[in-house]
Amino acid sequence: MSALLAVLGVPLLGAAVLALVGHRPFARDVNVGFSLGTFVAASVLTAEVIAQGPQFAWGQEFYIDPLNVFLVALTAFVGLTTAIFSRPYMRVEQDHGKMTPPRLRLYHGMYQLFSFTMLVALTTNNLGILWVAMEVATLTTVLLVSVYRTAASLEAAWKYFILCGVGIAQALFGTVLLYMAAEKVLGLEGGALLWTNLDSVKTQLDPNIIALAFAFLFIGYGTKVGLVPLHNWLPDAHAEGPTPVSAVLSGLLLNVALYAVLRCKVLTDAALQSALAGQLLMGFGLLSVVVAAFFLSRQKDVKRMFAYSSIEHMGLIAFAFGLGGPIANYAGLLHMTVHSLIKSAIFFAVGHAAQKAGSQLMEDIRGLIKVSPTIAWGLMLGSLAILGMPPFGVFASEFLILTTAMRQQPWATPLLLLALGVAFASVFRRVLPMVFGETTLKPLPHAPALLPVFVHLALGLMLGIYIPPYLDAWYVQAARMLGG
Amino acid sequence: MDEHVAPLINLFAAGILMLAFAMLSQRRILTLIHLFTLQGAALVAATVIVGYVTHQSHLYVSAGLTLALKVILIPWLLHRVIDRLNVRWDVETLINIPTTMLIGIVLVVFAFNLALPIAQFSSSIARGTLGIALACVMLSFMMMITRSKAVPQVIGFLSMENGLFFAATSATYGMPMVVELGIALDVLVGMLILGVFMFQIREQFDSLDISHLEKLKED
Amino acid sequence: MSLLGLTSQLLEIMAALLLAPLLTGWVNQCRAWLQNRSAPGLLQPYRVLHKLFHKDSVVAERASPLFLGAPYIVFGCMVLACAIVPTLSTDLPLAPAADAIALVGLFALARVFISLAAMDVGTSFGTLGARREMLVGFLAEPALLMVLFSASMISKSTSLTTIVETLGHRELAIHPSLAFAGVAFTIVSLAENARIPVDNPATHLELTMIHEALILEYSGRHLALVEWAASLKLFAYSCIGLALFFPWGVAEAHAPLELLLALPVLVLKLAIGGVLLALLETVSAKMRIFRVPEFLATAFLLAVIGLLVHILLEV
Amino acid sequence: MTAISSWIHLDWMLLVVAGWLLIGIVGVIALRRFELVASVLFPAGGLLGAALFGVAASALFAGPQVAVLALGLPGLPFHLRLDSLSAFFLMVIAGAAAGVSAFATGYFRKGEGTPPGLLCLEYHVFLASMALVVLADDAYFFMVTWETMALSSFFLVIANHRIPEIRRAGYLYLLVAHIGAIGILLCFGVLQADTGDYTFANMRAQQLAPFWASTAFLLALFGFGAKAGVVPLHVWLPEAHPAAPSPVSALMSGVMLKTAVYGVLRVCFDLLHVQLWWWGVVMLAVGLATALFGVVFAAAQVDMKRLLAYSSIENIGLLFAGIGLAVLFSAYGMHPLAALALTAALYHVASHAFFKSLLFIGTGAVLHATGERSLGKLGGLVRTMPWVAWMTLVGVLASAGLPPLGGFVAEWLLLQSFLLTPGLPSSFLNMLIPIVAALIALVAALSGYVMVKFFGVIFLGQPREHKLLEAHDAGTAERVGMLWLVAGCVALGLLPTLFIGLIDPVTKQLVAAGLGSTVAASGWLLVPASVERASYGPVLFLLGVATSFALTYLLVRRFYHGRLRRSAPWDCGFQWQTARMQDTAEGFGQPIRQIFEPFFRMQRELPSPFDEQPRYRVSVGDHVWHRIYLPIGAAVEYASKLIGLLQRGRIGTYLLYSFVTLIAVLLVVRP
Repeated sequence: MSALLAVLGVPLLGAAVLALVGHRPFARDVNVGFSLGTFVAASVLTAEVIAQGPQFAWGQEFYIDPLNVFLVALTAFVGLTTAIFSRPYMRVEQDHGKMTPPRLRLYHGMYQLFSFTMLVALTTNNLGILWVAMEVATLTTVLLVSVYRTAASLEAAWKYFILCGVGIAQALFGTVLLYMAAEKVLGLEGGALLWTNLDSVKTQLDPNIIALAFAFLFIGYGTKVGLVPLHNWLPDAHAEGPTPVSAVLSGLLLNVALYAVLRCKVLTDAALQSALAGQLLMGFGLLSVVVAAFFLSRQKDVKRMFAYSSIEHMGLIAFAFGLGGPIANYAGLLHMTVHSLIKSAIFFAVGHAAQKAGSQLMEDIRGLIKVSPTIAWGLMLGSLAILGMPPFGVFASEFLILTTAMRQQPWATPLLLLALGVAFASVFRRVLPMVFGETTLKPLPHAPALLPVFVHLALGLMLGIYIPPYLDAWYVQAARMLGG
Repeated sequence: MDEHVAPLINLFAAGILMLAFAMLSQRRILTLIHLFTLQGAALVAATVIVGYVTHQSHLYVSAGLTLALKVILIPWLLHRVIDRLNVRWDVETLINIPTTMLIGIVLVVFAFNLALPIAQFSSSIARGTLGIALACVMLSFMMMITRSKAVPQVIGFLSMENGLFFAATSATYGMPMVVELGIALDVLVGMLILGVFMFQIREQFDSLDISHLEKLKED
Repeated sequence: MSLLGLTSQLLEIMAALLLAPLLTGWVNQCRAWLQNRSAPGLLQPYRVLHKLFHKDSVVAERASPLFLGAPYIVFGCMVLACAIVPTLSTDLPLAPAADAIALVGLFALARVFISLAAMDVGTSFGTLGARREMLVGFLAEPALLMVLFSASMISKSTSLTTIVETLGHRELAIHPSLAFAGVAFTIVSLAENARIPVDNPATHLELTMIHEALILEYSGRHLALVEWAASLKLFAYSCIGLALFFPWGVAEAHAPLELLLALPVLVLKLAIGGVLLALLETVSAKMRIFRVPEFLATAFLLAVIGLLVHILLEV
Repeated sequence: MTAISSWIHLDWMLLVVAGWLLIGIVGVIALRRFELVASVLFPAGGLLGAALFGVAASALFAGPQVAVLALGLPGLPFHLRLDSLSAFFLMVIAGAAAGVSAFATGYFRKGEGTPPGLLCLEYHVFLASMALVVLADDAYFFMVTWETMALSSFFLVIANHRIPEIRRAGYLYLLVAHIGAIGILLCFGVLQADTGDYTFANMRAQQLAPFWASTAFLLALFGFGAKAGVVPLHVWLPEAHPAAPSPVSALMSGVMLKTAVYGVLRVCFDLLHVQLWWWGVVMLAVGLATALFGVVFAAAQVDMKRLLAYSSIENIGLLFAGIGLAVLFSAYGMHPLAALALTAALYHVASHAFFKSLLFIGTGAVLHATGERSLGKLGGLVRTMPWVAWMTLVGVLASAGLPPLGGFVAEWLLLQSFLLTPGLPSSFLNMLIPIVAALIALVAALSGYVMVKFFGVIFLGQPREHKLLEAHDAGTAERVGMLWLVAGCVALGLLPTLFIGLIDPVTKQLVAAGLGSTVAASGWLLVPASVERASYGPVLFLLGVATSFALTYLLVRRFYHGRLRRSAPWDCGFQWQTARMQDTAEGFGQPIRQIFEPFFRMQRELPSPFDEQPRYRVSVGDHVWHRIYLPIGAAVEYASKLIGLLQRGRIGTYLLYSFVTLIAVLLVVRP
């Protein structure tokens, strides 16, 4: 109980403190301190959940079970490493004059608030609060994306706000319908919005309302996940914001949105007794993988390219959860974890590389390996990992997804083969000259913080070769919870 | 008492739908804001009546909140923005008004058709309102698509929030208090941020036309 | 390794060594008569060999040991080839060392070494000759292989001794596949032994010479060995022809008496063969070098058709 | 750990693999210290390779051994299995790797692009992953080692990454390898037959319907074909192998291509139990097309390493044809003949591994000494680099398939398997056999042509560049490496009965029949069926040629004399010979370009009569690249341009997309 209090309290307190003192030079370290606090609390919470199983807090308002506890731990961990990365990054940005003290204050404050909202969204049991938390997360990231005040970041923030606002409004309508269906079964004061109550009574819910509700929820949270027809805001938002924001957006916010969709899928599967939810996820997932793959080859901006790669991976994860079955769910959860680790590592490396070259265009970043081998190897290994080369974890989950898909949905595999091939060709064609070859770059004034990059890559490598038993038990429990 | 309350709620629901239609086809920005305020008022009235009928005290609180937000604060903010940015021009739309109206009608029919099977089961007294709420959401969605200026787009977004709020109150006697508060807070903060953005867009592009916001694209 | 086997093997090698220059001399004589010129003596090749062995061997400064060793290797290969092909008797201890495919490999080994030696000194004629020799080689070798295949398909074995025995004892059944193989074989042997349609043995004309260009740089004993190897090669090819298409009169393993009879029969057959070869050469004219691939391609196709005909009709 | 004495072969092999990885890590630590890396680490790698060779040879006859590593996915730890097939391939890998590692000690003297320590790591990870690929016994471990092999060889290929062509070659290589790997992954997906259990043991037990079995076979052929360089998927091979440093291209050509052959054998014979005959015909067709394509292109090359790369494509074609024949026979249940064809293919695997590695490190020594790779700038090196020249000659003779050496034995066995067929049931196949035999004979003869061109233009004749005169011969370490491989080629040539005895357990495992018993009975002679039918005695053959060589040499010395006079070359009396008067590489390949015109995509630049500096230039292109790969690239570009229209930047259109999707989903969901 107290661990959850700490997990939520620390970032909130951090947001308040940093709102006051965010513009000071030591604010960076305070930010790291608070993130460290959150991570410690999260790991304590995780230990508790492993020991005693799922637990409630504050009278069923908050509910921790294997599915969301590993996301909480992941969010806290990536939050910490991004905070560490943003220390030197922000100092360099300040030297370049792109970050003024007031903007720094806004950045640090919003950063902590953003991690608070994500943690609330993950741990809450109340679907309404989940929606509110997602809405506040959108608001904070809109401010974070527009922190540079350039025309492009303004445009990106505006589109991000409008598109996600509309998307989340659909989700609200879906929640209302869900509440309506639940109220019929649980009665007026039955706490109809609490997921555990819904979960216990999910077979008696009215299929028609639940189908409509899932449609709205899927479109709503699907916009936040970045599935293809609804993805247009993602590349602009991830590319124009400061790199720590892109890392956190790509790494964590997409996972939280997909977590919300999964919560609803569990209810819909039981209520409809049909695989409609799975088919929707699979269809949109496959569409996202194929379309995002073809987007990749014409990119000029490195962060925009990796944003499209995030769309592709979220599509693959959605396809995995759409497949259903214990192995596919397991693979989906594993892919979620490894994707956030590796994608944030890539954004760290790309951040430093872009700072060295003074621009995010890939033509200007050449021959990194001669100027700073560590960044170069970070970027090369990261992009190889994200493209699904073993021995990294992304390959492990892709292996499971492709082999199960081969027998359950054989028609999908040629499309997947095409998409993965095109994606590999496009991304690698851009990354190779960036890392190897002649260089025009100048060294960085401040030593880049590459510890996070290589810690993430090591974890990704570990997940590819050896998955510790307790982590595996987690995934299996969570997969069973998803109707495995 | 209940039998003649349902038509009253249906009346207000029809009112909200009519206002959504009117906003869709409105050219002038000032009248657009007035229509939005009227829609807020209708929503407040509907919530009060539902609250009165179902003796749900927290509905009064949310009605008060909506009144404060959607009828007083946000229209005042919009007026301030329009005065400061001296926005006086007419609202030209991408496709002409008759076609938008036609599409609007098709959407309403679709929304009703969609909500029909659900309406029978809903226990609340106002069965038909769900279809209307859905229609209002779709219409405001249409409005956002067809408008090419920042302010009308924001108003479309807010009228969509109205539709959702109406669905929450009418279909399910209102969501739990903490959720209502959260939604209201979100809308308010959203509005603040949009206001700030409008100032920046105006300062960056010295016009609120969204066509300037088209540089981030695939060449 | 019976004593008889050993004697027949040695007899065969000695016969090959002695009869080969004689055969070349005889063919040159027939050609001269057919072109009504007065022919050089029958033993002229021996005198040439003797003269060359006596002279010093003049070698280019930049020639490598490969250049000096190649004549011996080529000569050794040709001697082994003649030892393997059953001309006098089929009881040959060396026969199991190589069957039909290995024989083709042996000729290929000799061709590769003589080409490398030609390229070693680095003159334009040497490389030209090597390129043309390899061009002729890479088309003739598979054709020869296909000819041997059709023969071994009939006799269910690729070992030359078994082929000769089976073909020799069958009653006079006419095998259509052997007819195709025969035509293909004559074309291949003309190309391999640098006879008229493909290359003129007597000329040094840059445009036409293939075999002569290879051995341009040799002199003295090396030239003697190479010339002798060339005549041995002609002898080996004609023996293969006789073994495949006219196998009668070759001694069996168990009959020592026939060994003595086999020698005159062989000489008679070779004489007739020499006349036919001379006749063929005087009738046809030298081809342009880039018509040779089509000429050899027809041989290759004929051999393959022979094989197909065998599978279709005979099995 | 169990007592060292009771370690089974598999444990020793894992020890060697661990040793390689350790050497790699030590290499990274000592990143910039050349002498440590060159004089300590690489020889240690070579010794470990030799040790592995011994262990693998002894493991051939031991029964299959299984082990499980703790790593891997939870439900699926890494399974390892050592049966005779993997032992044989391990022997080939270790044998070639030992020689190449010895050569590499001398080669990596000066640091090229990447620091030598890093090269040492990548090199030894490459070796370790190849060894593990052959030992893997479940789909996941196989895929992990398979792509680690591709990844480590990619980093080796772009060792000196400053040159754009090398980066382009590396990119193309990894792209085709990755797409091939996805193909293999899908094949394993089919093989696991939805049981979710990815171990090979489970896959063996599955009875797949013919449709699924054929899909698995075609996917495996695509996946492994992409790695082996089968014709439509070969475009990366002539780019990547020459770009890599020579010891690496030796390993890639000689050994890495064999892992693809191992993969095909493992899937076809072991996991799928060969069900349909048309698989064999497909493999035969693909193999022959690759062989003919490879050898014809090899003849037209002007870069020595590209020439060898195309010759590797040709040998892979022959291998696939041999395996195709074995599949055809075993589909009809003719196991002894399948064993003969399979023995031919496996023998060619071993001899190609040795002679191709030898040729590549030979070119490595030449490149090291002269810095030149194009044949137009070499020549006359036999005088300045005798050791390298004579050892490369052995490789050339073996590669051309000439009798006393290993190349000929494999070719002989393959042609025998055509001849000994009593007749396949379907008449159409009977027609096929002679045509296939004819093509194989043509390819073998052409490979002789290519090898004469390769050796003649590089080592013989006059040096075409002045600096070739100062070319220094190979160092001692390089000579040791080459001598090991030469010994391998000669042993494979002269002792076929010994090596066929080693191959026998493999064919018994795959097609339940072996050649071992009949061959062992006839001692020196290689007799597949009976002496009357066919026999080939390489030792007797060599003795025959050697004795006649010695006899003539002595008799001539005895009866006549041995006097030798050196003078200017005769050349029909023309004194002013220059190096340019020799045949160039283009010239030597000209007849082949003329005869096989349709194979090439030639652009000729002929000078007009009015040119001041007339220039004649012919560029030989590859139809496959222009007809298949460029259109695919253009299609992807066009598709991405179309999809790019989705993101035109107008917020109105984005909202419209979201609205239309909402309506669509609602229609789908409508009760």
